[in-house]
Amino acid sequence: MTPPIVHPTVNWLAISPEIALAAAGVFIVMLRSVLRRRPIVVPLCTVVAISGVVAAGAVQYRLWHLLRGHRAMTTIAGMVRVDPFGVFLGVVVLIATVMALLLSVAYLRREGLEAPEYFALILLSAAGMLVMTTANDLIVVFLALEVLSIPLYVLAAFDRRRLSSQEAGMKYFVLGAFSSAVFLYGVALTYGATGTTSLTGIARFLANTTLLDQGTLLGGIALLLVGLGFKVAAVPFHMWTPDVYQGSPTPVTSFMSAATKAAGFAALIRIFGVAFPLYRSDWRPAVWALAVLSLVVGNVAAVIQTDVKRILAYSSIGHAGFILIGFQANTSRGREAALLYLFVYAFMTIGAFAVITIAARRGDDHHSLDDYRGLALERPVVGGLLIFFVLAQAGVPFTGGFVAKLEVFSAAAQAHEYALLIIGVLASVVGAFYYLRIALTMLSARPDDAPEPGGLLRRVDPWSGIVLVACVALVVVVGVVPGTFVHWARDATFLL
Amino acid sequence: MIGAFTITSSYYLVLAAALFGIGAVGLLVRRNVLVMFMCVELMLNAVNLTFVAFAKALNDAAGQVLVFFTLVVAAAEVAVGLAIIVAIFRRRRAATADDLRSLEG
Amino acid sequence: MTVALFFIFGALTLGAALGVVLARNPVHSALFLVLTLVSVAVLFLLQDAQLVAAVQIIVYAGAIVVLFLFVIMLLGVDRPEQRTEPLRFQRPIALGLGAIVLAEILFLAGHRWATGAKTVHGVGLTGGHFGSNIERVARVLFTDFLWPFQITAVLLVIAVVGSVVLARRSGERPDPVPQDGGIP
Amino acid sequence: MTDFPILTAIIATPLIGAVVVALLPGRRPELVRAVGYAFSVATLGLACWLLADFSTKKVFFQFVENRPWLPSIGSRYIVGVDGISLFMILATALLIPIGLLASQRYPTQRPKAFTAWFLLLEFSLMGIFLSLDLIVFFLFWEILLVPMYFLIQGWGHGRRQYAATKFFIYTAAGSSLMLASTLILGFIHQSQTGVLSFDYRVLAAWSWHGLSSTTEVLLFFGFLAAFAIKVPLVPLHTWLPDVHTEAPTAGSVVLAGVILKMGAYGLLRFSLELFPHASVDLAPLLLTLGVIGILYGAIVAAMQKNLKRIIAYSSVAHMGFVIVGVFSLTVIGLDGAVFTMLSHPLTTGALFLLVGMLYERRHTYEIAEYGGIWRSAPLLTALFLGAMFAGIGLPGFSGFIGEFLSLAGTFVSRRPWAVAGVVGVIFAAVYMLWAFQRTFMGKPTGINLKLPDVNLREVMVVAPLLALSLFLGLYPKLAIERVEPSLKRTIVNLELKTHFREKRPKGYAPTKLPDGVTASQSIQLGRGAP
Amino acid sequence: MNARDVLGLVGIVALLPLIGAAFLMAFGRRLGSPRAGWVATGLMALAFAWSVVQLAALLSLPPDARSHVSIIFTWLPADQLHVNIGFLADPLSITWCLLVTGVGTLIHLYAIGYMRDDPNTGRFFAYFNLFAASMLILVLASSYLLTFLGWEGVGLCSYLLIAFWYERSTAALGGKKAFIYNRVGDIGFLIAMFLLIAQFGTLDYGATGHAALHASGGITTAIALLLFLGCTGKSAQIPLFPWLPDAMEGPTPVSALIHAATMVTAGVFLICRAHPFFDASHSAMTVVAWIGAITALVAGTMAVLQPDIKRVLAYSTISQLGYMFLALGTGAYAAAVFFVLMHAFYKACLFLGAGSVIHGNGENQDMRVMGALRRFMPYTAGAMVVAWLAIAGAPPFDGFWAKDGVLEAAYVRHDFGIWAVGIVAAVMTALYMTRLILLTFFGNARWGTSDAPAVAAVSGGSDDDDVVASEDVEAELGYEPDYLPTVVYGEPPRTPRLHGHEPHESPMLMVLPIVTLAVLSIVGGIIDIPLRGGTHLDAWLEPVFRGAPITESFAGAAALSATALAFGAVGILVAFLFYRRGLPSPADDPLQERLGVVGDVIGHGYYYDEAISKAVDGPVRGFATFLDRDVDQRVIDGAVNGTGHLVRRAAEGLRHAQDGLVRRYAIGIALGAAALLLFFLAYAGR
Repeated sequence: MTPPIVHPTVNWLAISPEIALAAAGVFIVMLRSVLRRRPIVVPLCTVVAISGVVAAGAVQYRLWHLLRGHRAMTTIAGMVRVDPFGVFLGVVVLIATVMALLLSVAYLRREGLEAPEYFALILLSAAGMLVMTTANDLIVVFLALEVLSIPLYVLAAFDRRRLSSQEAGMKYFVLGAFSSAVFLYGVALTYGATGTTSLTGIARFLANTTLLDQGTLLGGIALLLVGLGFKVAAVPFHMWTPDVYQGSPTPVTSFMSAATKAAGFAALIRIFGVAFPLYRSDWRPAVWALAVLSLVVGNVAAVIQTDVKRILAYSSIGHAGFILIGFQANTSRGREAALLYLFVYAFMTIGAFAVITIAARRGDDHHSLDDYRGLALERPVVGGLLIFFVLAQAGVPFTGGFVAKLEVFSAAAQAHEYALLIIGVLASVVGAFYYLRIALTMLSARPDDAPEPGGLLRRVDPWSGIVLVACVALVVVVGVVPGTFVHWARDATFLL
Repeated sequence: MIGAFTITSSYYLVLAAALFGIGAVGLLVRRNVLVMFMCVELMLNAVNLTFVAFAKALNDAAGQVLVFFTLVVAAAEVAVGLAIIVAIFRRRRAATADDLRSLEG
Repeated sequence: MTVALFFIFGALTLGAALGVVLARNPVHSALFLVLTLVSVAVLFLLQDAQLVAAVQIIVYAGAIVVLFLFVIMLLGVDRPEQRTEPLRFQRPIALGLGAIVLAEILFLAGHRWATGAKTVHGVGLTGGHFGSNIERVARVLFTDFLWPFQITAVLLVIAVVGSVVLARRSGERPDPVPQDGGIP
Repeated sequence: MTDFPILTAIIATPLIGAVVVALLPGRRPELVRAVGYAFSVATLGLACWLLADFSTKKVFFQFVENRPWLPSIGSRYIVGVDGISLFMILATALLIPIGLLASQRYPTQRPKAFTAWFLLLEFSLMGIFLSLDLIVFFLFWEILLVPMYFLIQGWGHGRRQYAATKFFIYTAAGSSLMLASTLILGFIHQSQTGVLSFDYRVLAAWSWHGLSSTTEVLLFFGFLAAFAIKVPLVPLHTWLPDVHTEAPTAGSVVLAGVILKMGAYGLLRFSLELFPHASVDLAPLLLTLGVIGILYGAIVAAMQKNLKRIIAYSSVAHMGFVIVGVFSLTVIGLDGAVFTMLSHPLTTGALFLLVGMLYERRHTYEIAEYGGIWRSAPLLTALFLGAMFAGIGLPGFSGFIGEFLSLAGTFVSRRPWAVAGVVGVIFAAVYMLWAFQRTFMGKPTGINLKLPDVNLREVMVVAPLLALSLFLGLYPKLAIERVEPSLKRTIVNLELKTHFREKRPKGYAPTKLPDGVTASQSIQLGRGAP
Repeated sequence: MNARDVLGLVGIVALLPLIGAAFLMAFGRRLGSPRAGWVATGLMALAFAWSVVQLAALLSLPPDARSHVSIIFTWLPADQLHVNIGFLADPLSITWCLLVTGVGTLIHLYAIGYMRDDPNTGRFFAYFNLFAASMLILVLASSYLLTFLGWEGVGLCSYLLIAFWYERSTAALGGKKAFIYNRVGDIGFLIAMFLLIAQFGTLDYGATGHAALHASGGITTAIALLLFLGCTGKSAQIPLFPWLPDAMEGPTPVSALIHAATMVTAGVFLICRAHPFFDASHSAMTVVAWIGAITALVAGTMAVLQPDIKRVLAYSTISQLGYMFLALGTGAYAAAVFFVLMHAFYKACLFLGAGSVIHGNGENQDMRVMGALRRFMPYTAGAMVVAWLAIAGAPPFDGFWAKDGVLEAAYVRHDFGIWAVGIVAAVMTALYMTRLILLTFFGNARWGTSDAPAVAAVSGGSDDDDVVASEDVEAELGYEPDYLPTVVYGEPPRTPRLHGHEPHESPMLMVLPIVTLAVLSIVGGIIDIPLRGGTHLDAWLEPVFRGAPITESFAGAAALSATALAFGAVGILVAFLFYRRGLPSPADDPLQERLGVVGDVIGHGYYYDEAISKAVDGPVRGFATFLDRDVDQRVIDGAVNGTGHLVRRAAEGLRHAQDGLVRRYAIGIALGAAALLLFFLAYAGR
């Protein structure tokens, strides 16, 4: 009687990056349980983790070449949509992941936190992010949100010796749960308003139907914006950011700042670009307000901060504002700008956090500006790199930061968002102030009785070295010859 | 008389919205982290009720399927959240949210 | 009948939810939570969601709340909470915001909430030859929602790993540096 | 030989130099210095070659190079030189080696980083003056802040952190508005013509009829924000004294010598061509600000107790002459403006160098600490006298030619402003002579009795500047005949684009282009022309 | 080589001292005294010789062809404006060349002796030569702009030479004052040039001269008056005269050359050069004439009670320059030029004589402690008596002819008021000059038996309040300086610093020029005696001033001369009445006592300078301080830093909100959600 259940076809290639990461994560957990506490387990897990990321990256590379030129793969009942947009941000996520892993190696050893679960959680979180980048259904977005967030709650609280770490985990968790409940309610309202949770389904429905009662849908859109705004740390959903960035172990912070933002914006851009393009005149002003608030609050609040990690946290709020400018434009140029920004930002922020990871003394607790006083004088290379990264974040020319900001601003100019453009450029000036403050502190002489900056730092471990070199190289190359990268970002802007 | 008065899905949806509101307010006003988690559960339940009501209204089984995902997420969140509380509690004998404010500014 | 049930259990749901929020003792809150969940399960039943109602009681009331109670007992935090709110304006703002959000949702939704297309996934709650509620749900879950279903597996792995990592005794390894000064 | 990308070479040489210096071992300061000199002198050589190859006949840009840079927004690496930029290039190329030479003994710490930043400074300045693409121009404009910031921060005096930050933020604030205006301009152009380009020549050929007058004025102010701060125009000048006071000597020399000119250069090159109507309509405002700058700078300079602050305020006054000259909107006035831009680096550069030498001896800029230096350091005094009178604008020195032409041009078009500006000529004498009197005259006491006089190196640092100033004061034709075709083109374009010619005073002869150049070519700024 | 070729090389006149200046700047210190002086003097003599050659060359041409422009190179080609470095040789410029090089050579010679012991002789002569070069460029220039170059050049040298003894604050201040007053005048010159550019598009003397004929009255008047403003600065006329008395702080040869004989006559030269504009504007002429007349009178009265020998001469110079402008204003250009030449002779003689007196009198320049010096310095005394008679207008000395010509011109033009003022001013001239001669060379000898306090406080220039005691100066320097500030009115008499020696005559090197100039004062008038066939100068200059109003010869000239003589005699008589026995004591001046308050007023120069100083020190400085402190630092910079503070304050607020409480953060999220919902409620969907 009943028709048989027809399972959806699965395009394994399309989901293999996620599978690679998740499999590596699960494999690590298995290794942990099999090998128990043997010394080999941590290096082995590191290798497995990195191999997983590399494998995922290889698949992404293949997918990129397959899909470039406005092609997309839809699979598993339309829940997964692999397109250049998703692949691009997936690559950003993977880059952030591998760099965070590399940074973690020496960090965990120094802090005595070596545990295979750490790698597993990062991989699983990254898997969630990859799911997010290719999600074509609100419920997938929601689940991906949880998959990427829950490991982050744990990772934030991973340093059991520091109460601040646990506090960060706690705060992140409470607020994350709250915001994901709000997001889920948004999903529910949208479902009710359109009868589906599929992004393309919503778009199709809205294109064919004129809603007389738009209330449920608009409420849903608003609440979706809240949930994703929380993830990308847009004001006023940003307040967790400084505390969590400061309290979390620094490599985790770097992972969070780069990868979570990429994933969050992937969902934001895809949901609003694919599902609600017809409602752009409704949500664009709202995003405009979020962008302005993020720009102003992020950059202004950072001015008087005294903790370097906190400054960078506020700056990441400001950066969210800049990316929101590109998103708000809702044009191909705007998306291109946002994508390029996320790409560059990953290197700039991970580079900065890499230096902080290296320079922090054991305990990962000394990040006040006073602890960094004289760093650039006494360790010119390490200190100089941090100066370089903060200047890049400030948007100094010949760095990727400048090109990214330029692209974002041009998107605003093209979209005739002049007020946003001017607020953006002025915010970047305010931003320059606190970036310079970091630079200034590191360049001013340390009082004789103060402890040596950089603490135990004698030699940069090779893994962190690789990360630093890669970040510097990419930021400079994007800044000087941006053509190729902009081209990639442009290829990735295609959504439907 | 009663027969003329039917309960449409809107009633359930309003009820769910109210429940969501109670959960949200509870999260804001309670200091005990465990109770805050319970409030999150209230909110998630409100969403579940919404899903089910919409499933009914739209005659769509998918709405009920979504509840399962919510359930799983709720379970996972509670597991991790309670673990965090336990971990913190081992360090400090305090379970109110207001006690954790070493990170500020 | 359904009207009466709705109002009884609707009121019970809201009342119990208020109980969760208002009870000073977390144990009481947890018990009120059970009551809420059960009431919601009844409301599920009223909406042709038999499977969901069952799962609601089994998983939520059976597992999650027990977990809550377990932790409350483990940590011994069943002391009643202070009534006074130390944060200025927290309560009025919270209540105000709650009221505003509620009003906004209700107003936004207006008369018709469910404006969406009917039976998009091809399987309705009634009609068609899809069998019982369980079958219908399963049909959708394992076809259209296969991918999310798989993701939940990862989510549960994460929950396990995460809880284990966090709840592991920190005494496993001696702390190499002195602990934080604590919070004043 | 014509294919040699000389402009790129001029931009790249200092950059390569900076990189090479950065890679040298820090323990060998003499090697670092030698490499620094080598690269800066090589740049100077290239600049001189450029001067020699520069044709006085051509009206448009010469040695143009055009390569793609950022295709997504149509920005290209376009460099070219005309009369306006030629001498800015030369001034930069000259001041950099002199700055390096002046810094040989002092500041002493970290010569390697100092040299590298200094060469980077040169790199950015060359880029600014040669770029014809607005985005690339902005790129160089903004990167300049970085080396300057680090030079002030690392080798400045007392409140250097405050000064460095103030410099960076203040000027970045202005230039951010310029960036916004640039982008808006480019995208309005795109929306009208479908072509996305930031080639200044393309935009200049379009903007005069493509923009509504309100938009044009607003965009003009956007650019003005950046330029006015750099110039600096009163009341946007207060960063300058602070920065000068704290900056190391070489930094001050380049700051006063070239960086201030960036603003005037921008007005001349970009504002007049891109926003002709706004330039004409707002000329009275700018003239007023310029005159206020002349008078205000001079009066406030007279009240300063710190030598560097005096010279800083004097720069405000001198740049007022430049602004007045530019917005006289006459060829003579523009001649004067450009000539002042060329002359001011020489005279003020010399003054800053000499004050720096005093600082090396006494470690203070406070006038009250000095007195009667003439007796112990007659040669230093003689050089200072020369530089001072060159700065005051004594005929025979280059400063006079610039001020004279600026004011003469202004007088031709707008008399009251010129008359008010002339009064500044008195004030210049007042504050400089007063400072000179208090520093060098009178009876020396204490340590001032035994100050060592300048040595050969120090003479070598200052003398070329004074000699050049004297030479240009007596033979300004060298510069003017190279500059004037470009300025004529600017004015002709202004007259063609606006109905400005009708507003000229009676008897003002319309400016003529050289033979063989058509009006349309002129408006196109020679793009596509041979 | 024909005459025009020679005239083409007129630039060499200026080039010679320029070479000297450059050479001495480089090697002057090594050369030392007196060799540096000889180099400078030699070059000046050569320049004089070359000027004479130029004169001969000009004379060899017919009168109408006596003008030659030699262009060296293009100086300033800006748009339509085209200015050359070019020299104009014509009777006017060559006259001045002869004056500058001739008198200049003599004063150079004198300076060799005067500056013999100064350690900075090389520098001195470098400036001196540079001055001569600038002055020659000024007069030889073929365009306003090049004249302006020379004009500023002489101003520079004037500054440097007044402040030559820079360690003395009065000298430094005097130099600065001179330069700044001149700059004020320069504004006029500059604007006049702008007007020329705007109107005629050229700055060339020839072209503007032609254009002036066709220009409107307003323009010519404006140009003429603006140029005249420049002249009042350079030639120390009302209102810009106060710098000249303070310029006496320079070494005496400087005062003689620059502040008496040559530089201050640049204003006269400029008006002669620009005469077409003045010819075309009657009102401008009237202004010039009246300013000149009033200056002549007022400055004459100021000189009457001055105690300092050089300051008397300085005021006298102002007064005499007033006469010249009076002449110019009445259109008597040739008379003015004649006056310039004659004045150069006797005033240079007087200054050099004064220098000699100071030199031989222990560096004392306070006439109140002189007296009866004729016995000790006979040559100086003799020469100065001659010059006195000349300046007082006694026939047949040159001053008589000069003044006569000027006053006659005023009378003929029916400017009787001006004539009358001129006559009264002549009384003053006679009075103060007679007083000077009597106090210095006659009467009682007061230099040995001073009742002045042992330590005389020497106060500085009028606008300087720091008091320098001579002993302090010595103690400070470790040696006794051979110079002291000038004596201002109201200052107690100084102690002569003869240290037991008697006053002595100066060496021959100094006496020779004095005597030469005295002789010239006697016979110089020969070049332009208003008798038939005697007006050589008028004839010589006629081609230059062609087109200017002609001064008819006048039958009553003799009567006018007699009147002037009579008035002059009155002045001399009054002076004899009061000073024939010198002073009862250095502190008592009988005339001063008789004049009472009026004496104080004129002694203080009508408090004009004091008033300006007060204004500058009070409101002007106050305004500048207000701009600096309040406007610049508080308002403008305050706004800048205020913006920073605002951002900071906002950041503090945000930091306050970020209070670490997770529930507050949740409120933030809820607030955002409520706001977004509200937005969609209120705005969206419509």
